[in-house]
Amino acid sequence: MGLSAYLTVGALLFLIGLVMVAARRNLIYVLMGLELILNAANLNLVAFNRFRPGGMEGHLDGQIGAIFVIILAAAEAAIALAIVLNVHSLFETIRPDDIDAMKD
Amino acid sequence: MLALALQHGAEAAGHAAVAGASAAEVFGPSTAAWLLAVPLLPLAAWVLQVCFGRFLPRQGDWLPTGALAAAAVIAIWHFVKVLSVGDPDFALAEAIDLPRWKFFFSDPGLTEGLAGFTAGILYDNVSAAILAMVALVSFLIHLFSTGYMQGDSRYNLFFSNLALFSFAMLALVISDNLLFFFVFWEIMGLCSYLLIGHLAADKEKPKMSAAWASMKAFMTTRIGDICLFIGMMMMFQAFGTLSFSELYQAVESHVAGNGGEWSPWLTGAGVMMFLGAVGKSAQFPLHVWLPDAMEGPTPVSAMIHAATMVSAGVYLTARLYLMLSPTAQLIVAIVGGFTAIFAATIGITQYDIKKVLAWSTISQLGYMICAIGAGGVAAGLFHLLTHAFFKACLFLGSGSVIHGCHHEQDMRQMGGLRKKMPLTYLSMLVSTLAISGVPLFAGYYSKDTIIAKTLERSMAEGSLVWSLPFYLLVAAAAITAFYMFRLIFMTFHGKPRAHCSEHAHESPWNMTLPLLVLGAFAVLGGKVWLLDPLHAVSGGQEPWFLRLVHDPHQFVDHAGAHHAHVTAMSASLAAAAAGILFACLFYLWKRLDPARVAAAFGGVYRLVYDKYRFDELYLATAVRGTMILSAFAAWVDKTFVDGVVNNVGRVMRGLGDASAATDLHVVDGAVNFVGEATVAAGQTVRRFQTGRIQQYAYFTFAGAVVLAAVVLFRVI
Amino acid sequence: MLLDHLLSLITFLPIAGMVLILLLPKGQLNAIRWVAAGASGLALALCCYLWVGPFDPGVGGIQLRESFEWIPAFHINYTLGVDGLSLPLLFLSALIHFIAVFASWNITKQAKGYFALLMLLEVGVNGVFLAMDFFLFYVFWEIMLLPMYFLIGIWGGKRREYAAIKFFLFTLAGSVLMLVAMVAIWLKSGGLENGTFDILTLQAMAPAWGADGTLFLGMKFTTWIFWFLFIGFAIKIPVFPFHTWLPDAHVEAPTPISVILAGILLKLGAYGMLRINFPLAPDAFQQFAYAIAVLGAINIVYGAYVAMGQTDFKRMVAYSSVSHMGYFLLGAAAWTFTGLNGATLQLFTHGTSSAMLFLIVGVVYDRAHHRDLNDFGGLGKRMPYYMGLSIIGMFAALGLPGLSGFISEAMTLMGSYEVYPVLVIISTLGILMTAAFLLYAIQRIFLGKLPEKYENMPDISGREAFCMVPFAVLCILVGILPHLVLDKMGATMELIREQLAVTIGG
Amino acid sequence: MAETVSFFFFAAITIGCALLALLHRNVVNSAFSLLGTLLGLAGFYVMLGADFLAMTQVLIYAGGILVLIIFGLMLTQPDTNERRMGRILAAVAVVGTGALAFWEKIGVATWNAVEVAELGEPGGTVREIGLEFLRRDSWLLPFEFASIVLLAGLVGSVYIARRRFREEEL
Repeated sequence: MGLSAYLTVGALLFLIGLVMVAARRNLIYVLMGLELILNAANLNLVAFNRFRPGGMEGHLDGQIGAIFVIILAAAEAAIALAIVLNVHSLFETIRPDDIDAMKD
Repeated sequence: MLALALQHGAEAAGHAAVAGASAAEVFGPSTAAWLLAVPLLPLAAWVLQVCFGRFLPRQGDWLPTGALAAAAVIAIWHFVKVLSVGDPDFALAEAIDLPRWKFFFSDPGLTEGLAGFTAGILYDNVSAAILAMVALVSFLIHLFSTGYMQGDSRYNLFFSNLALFSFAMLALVISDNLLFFFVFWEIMGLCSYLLIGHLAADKEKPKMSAAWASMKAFMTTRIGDICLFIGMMMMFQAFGTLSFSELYQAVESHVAGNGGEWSPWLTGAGVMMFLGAVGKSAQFPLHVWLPDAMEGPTPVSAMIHAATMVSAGVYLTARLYLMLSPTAQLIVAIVGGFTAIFAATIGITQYDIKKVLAWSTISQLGYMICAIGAGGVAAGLFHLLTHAFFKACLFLGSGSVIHGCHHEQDMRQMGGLRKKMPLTYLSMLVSTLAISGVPLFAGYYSKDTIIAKTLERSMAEGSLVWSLPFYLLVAAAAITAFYMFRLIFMTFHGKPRAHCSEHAHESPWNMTLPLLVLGAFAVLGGKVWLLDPLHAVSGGQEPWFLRLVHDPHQFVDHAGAHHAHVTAMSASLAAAAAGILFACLFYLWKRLDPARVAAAFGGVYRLVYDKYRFDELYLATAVRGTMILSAFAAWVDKTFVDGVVNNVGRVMRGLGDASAATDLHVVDGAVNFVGEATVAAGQTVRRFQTGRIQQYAYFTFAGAVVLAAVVLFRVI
Repeated sequence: MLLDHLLSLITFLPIAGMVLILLLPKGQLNAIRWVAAGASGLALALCCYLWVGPFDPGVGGIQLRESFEWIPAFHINYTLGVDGLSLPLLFLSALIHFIAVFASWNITKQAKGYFALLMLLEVGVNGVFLAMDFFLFYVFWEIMLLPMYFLIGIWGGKRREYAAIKFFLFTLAGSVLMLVAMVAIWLKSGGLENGTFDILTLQAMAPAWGADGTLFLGMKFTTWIFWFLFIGFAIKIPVFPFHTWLPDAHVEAPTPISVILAGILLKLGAYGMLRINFPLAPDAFQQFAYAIAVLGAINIVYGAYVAMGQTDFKRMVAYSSVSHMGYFLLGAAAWTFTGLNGATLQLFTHGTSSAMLFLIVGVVYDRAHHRDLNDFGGLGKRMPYYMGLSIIGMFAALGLPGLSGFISEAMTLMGSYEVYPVLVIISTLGILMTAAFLLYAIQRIFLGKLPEKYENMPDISGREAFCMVPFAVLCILVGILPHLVLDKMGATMELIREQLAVTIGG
Repeated sequence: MAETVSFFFFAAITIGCALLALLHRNVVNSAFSLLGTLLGLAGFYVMLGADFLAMTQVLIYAGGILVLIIFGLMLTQPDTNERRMGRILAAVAVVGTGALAFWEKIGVATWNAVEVAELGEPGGTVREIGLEFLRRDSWLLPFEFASIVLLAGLVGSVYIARRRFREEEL
């Protein structure tokens, strides 16, 4: 299977993640959507690294980039969930539509 | 006068070289330092007095007085040296090297425009005489003030301002260029402002009228000053220099290069500069400030009227003479002559002793200005000198009277002071005789010469308008004699008419001594000059000053001059006699009743008594006009942005907001519109700010789509 | 070492002060004040050293240049330099900021933020005067804008928000125009390939641009950038009709901020004109010089008349600034040696005298809590020292000879007379009106009867005197010995005039 | 052949589980579906020669992040039964249209432009990645920064999530 196959999978994952962020009425879903988006990007990175012209020996920049994405995703997830907890304690809800204190 | 050397050409140049040799022997290399010390001593006294005056014993009044005494000694000492040279063409700058001050840039390489300007010392016969006079009179006024100002709440500041005043005048006299002249001229304006307004800041009972008077004095003279400045700019632009001697040369060669014709702009420049003198010397139509300046303490009046401020105007006119075209000279002469008689008529009607003297000063200054306009530069300056002595004497005398009468200034309340204040009476009488032009007194010689000069000029010109000054001055001479003797009779003769004059007392020595010294000069200053060590100057037919200073132009030959002199002498003698006679009839012998005469004239009398209502006229036009205009400008600024901003504001409002708000606030309209537009745009954009992050996600995605479209389809 | 980076030190020393202030705890009011005073004082000391030491007045061009690459991709360099045009203004800036710290001594509301912003402001101002790279110039220009907005908007008077917004919008509009012109010039000079922001290089290139044909709407490239830059700087000066922000900003700003605003911020616009606007569009300058001179005359006369009509002391002084800055325009538009020197000196002298006037207003405002001229009177009796200092300041402002204002005004007018005689004669009306409204103010404040409510008004304190005396000394010193300042700038003015070889008028 | 089979297998798991996560009405179920997606991705990584990454994926995502999410669910007690198919379909329509608009372009850009190189058999990457991270002229600095970021994230999340209003309770 060639590069494009992996990219297609990545694109689909990305779109699903996007829809999840945009459509579900729960902050937790938003977070999960974000994770999907990040993973889609990771898949692309790793795939590009694999199908690098000239082979991947000694050139792991794509993978290392992916590792950094995972690291950041971990940090982000931790903070985001902390925020969700905070929001919950403040607003008694985690439906993004109801949290519009910034509107005015 | 330096100008002479230029006028007389090569012959005079040789003459000056001979004279210069002897002058170089008389004046050593330290002369410049001595001369600079004359103004700088009062300046130093001023600085010390301002900083430490209140901590010194007697509030430091001895400091400026002492400085002025030293300055007077130096100035007189050098004047004596000048007399010993006795050369009418004497100019110190030609005799010895004098330091020059490169004022704006110290780099000698820069000479473009004002960068090339240098200032130096001008010390010739005229400035020597006037410097000595100013220093001496200023010293005497300081001395007088130590008595008169006792008990004033701002005693120390009074003396410091007085010292600064003296400094400015002394420095002005020895300035060799228009710019420095202007600088000291303006500093005098400041001093007059501070001193006339002295009582306005009084700690016990501030006098608001003094505040108005000081502001009026400053603003009125400043109108003249600005004209002087404009004239100065015109000269500088045309000739690239501001030094008097270089300007004389430049003007002369310009006129010569123009075929002897004076360009109209040169006339204009001359008149503009003369307007400066009109302001400072209180000539018509800028005379209104001087009578009000009487709000200041009496020594200040003496200072302004005799030694400093107003003399500066005459001195300026004399220095300008060689830059004045014949037309400008005529204007000068007419202004002076008109002022002389105009002010004299007002003097008849006033009752305030100081106001009478003030109008008399304006009138006498008119004489000087008129003389200079008519070509009698020496005569005008001579009168300036003699007038300084007797007018200072009169003012200080009036101060002494006021002091003796417990600050009563109305002559109707006085009378019979002759016995109670004999020294004051004596000195004032002598000065009155001098100002009236009674023979053998100083004023006679100078006034006589002035009238002769105007007659000479009218003979030479032969036109009707040039004969006006002569008649005006003769008439003014009669009126002068009348109102001055009216003053003497009302004040010192008869019986005391009020409580204050019954209890009058003679003033202490430090007030009477200056009076006596000045009175002595009023007697001796004309023909005899006891202080003159050389008989060459004091002897001879002519008064000493006319032998020392010559007129730049002679308009008639010797016989004509003699004829003019005899005519003028008889006319002025007759005028003076008539004036004194009528004064006696009215006020001494009481054969005529002034009240009935006044009633007979009715409206005219009231018009003159109200000073021809010029104050009211100016108040209604210039002052009120300015106030209305400025209020209007402020209103315009608040409600309209003129020109560009106005239109920009309209356009923007038209675009953004169809419902035009009120026509007011258009100025801020433009600005506020920007604000409103921002708010309106914000209100629109605000709809997108739902606070719902998921919508934001859609927007983000939409943006990404647009961006991708741009990139992929190469929209741009 | 010190010499190599003297200019950078002068520029960024206040930043060090700012950081220190931010590190200090909120309550340490005195420490905060003294750190601010120390940082600005050190900058002032360095400026003094620069003035007497390494600066060579004989050299007209840029001195003590520091330059290294900053953003090479866009050919942006960090270039600082000083010459006779910027030195007096730099000194003035350092002095005024130093004094402003002491004038701010009584500010206790959020003092930490206040002094930090003050320090940041000084960085911006000093940087503008020293930047020799257009981009850097612009950056400093913007740095200066923001603290000013907050200083007016937070520590101002009743209508502070309105004034701050107005100030901000006006100056922002100017900045935007300047930005557009800057980018256009950069593209003209070669853009990404070999463009430059170096002001001196641009000045050398500028004359060639004048040959270009019509760019847009019938106006040439140089005409466009000239007017863009001119309006950008004119707003700051402020030139009629862009002046309406000034009185509002002044009236609402706290005293030290007014002092800085009048004393130095207005000069930035003028400096920008001489440094960038005129040299980068010489042919347009030549073409429109008369228009600028007319604006100058309008500023002088109109400003003075409007000032006369004010009853608010501070507003009156603000309009007098409008009037005085007109002299600069007039002198600069004449472009004669005398006029140019006079115009630049006018910046310096107006900086001292207007700073003093605003301090004077501040003193009386602190005591009476209002500024209505008609409500005062007789204060001379209670406050003799204050009256003395006020008289020096006011007479310096009205151009009394012997004080600094006269020298610059006389030079400006005499230098301009040969080019614009009629305008100069009209402008002299402004001198008269200036005298009128200042004397009228003196009369209404100090003379006459003292109202009873002011019976116990104390005379100026030592701190207030300390703030005013340096300016008074400068007013007198420059008035008597103008060559102290003029010598420093003569050579530069000569060079600027020669480089921009335009003849105006005749 | 085996590669193709495993590719489609993992693709099915990944996409299927992702769709399930998207569409399922129960949050907990969605979270567990996400686990499937993440594991499928780990499979892809193995196929692409990134063994270390695959391991990390399992450890951190499946083991760490997912647990975090589930903890979050438990602590916030969201309404677990919520689904608006209309919303989701609308979102799919919007996003899908947007994506399809560029499908051709993207396809041309990717499917044709990249030539599949002659790929060697991938070796183990663990050692290599370890060296890359610790070589001074390579990824050392970003690595250290990453650890700081993690630390900051740790401290930050603890701070944010700490219990509020303790004073009031006391």
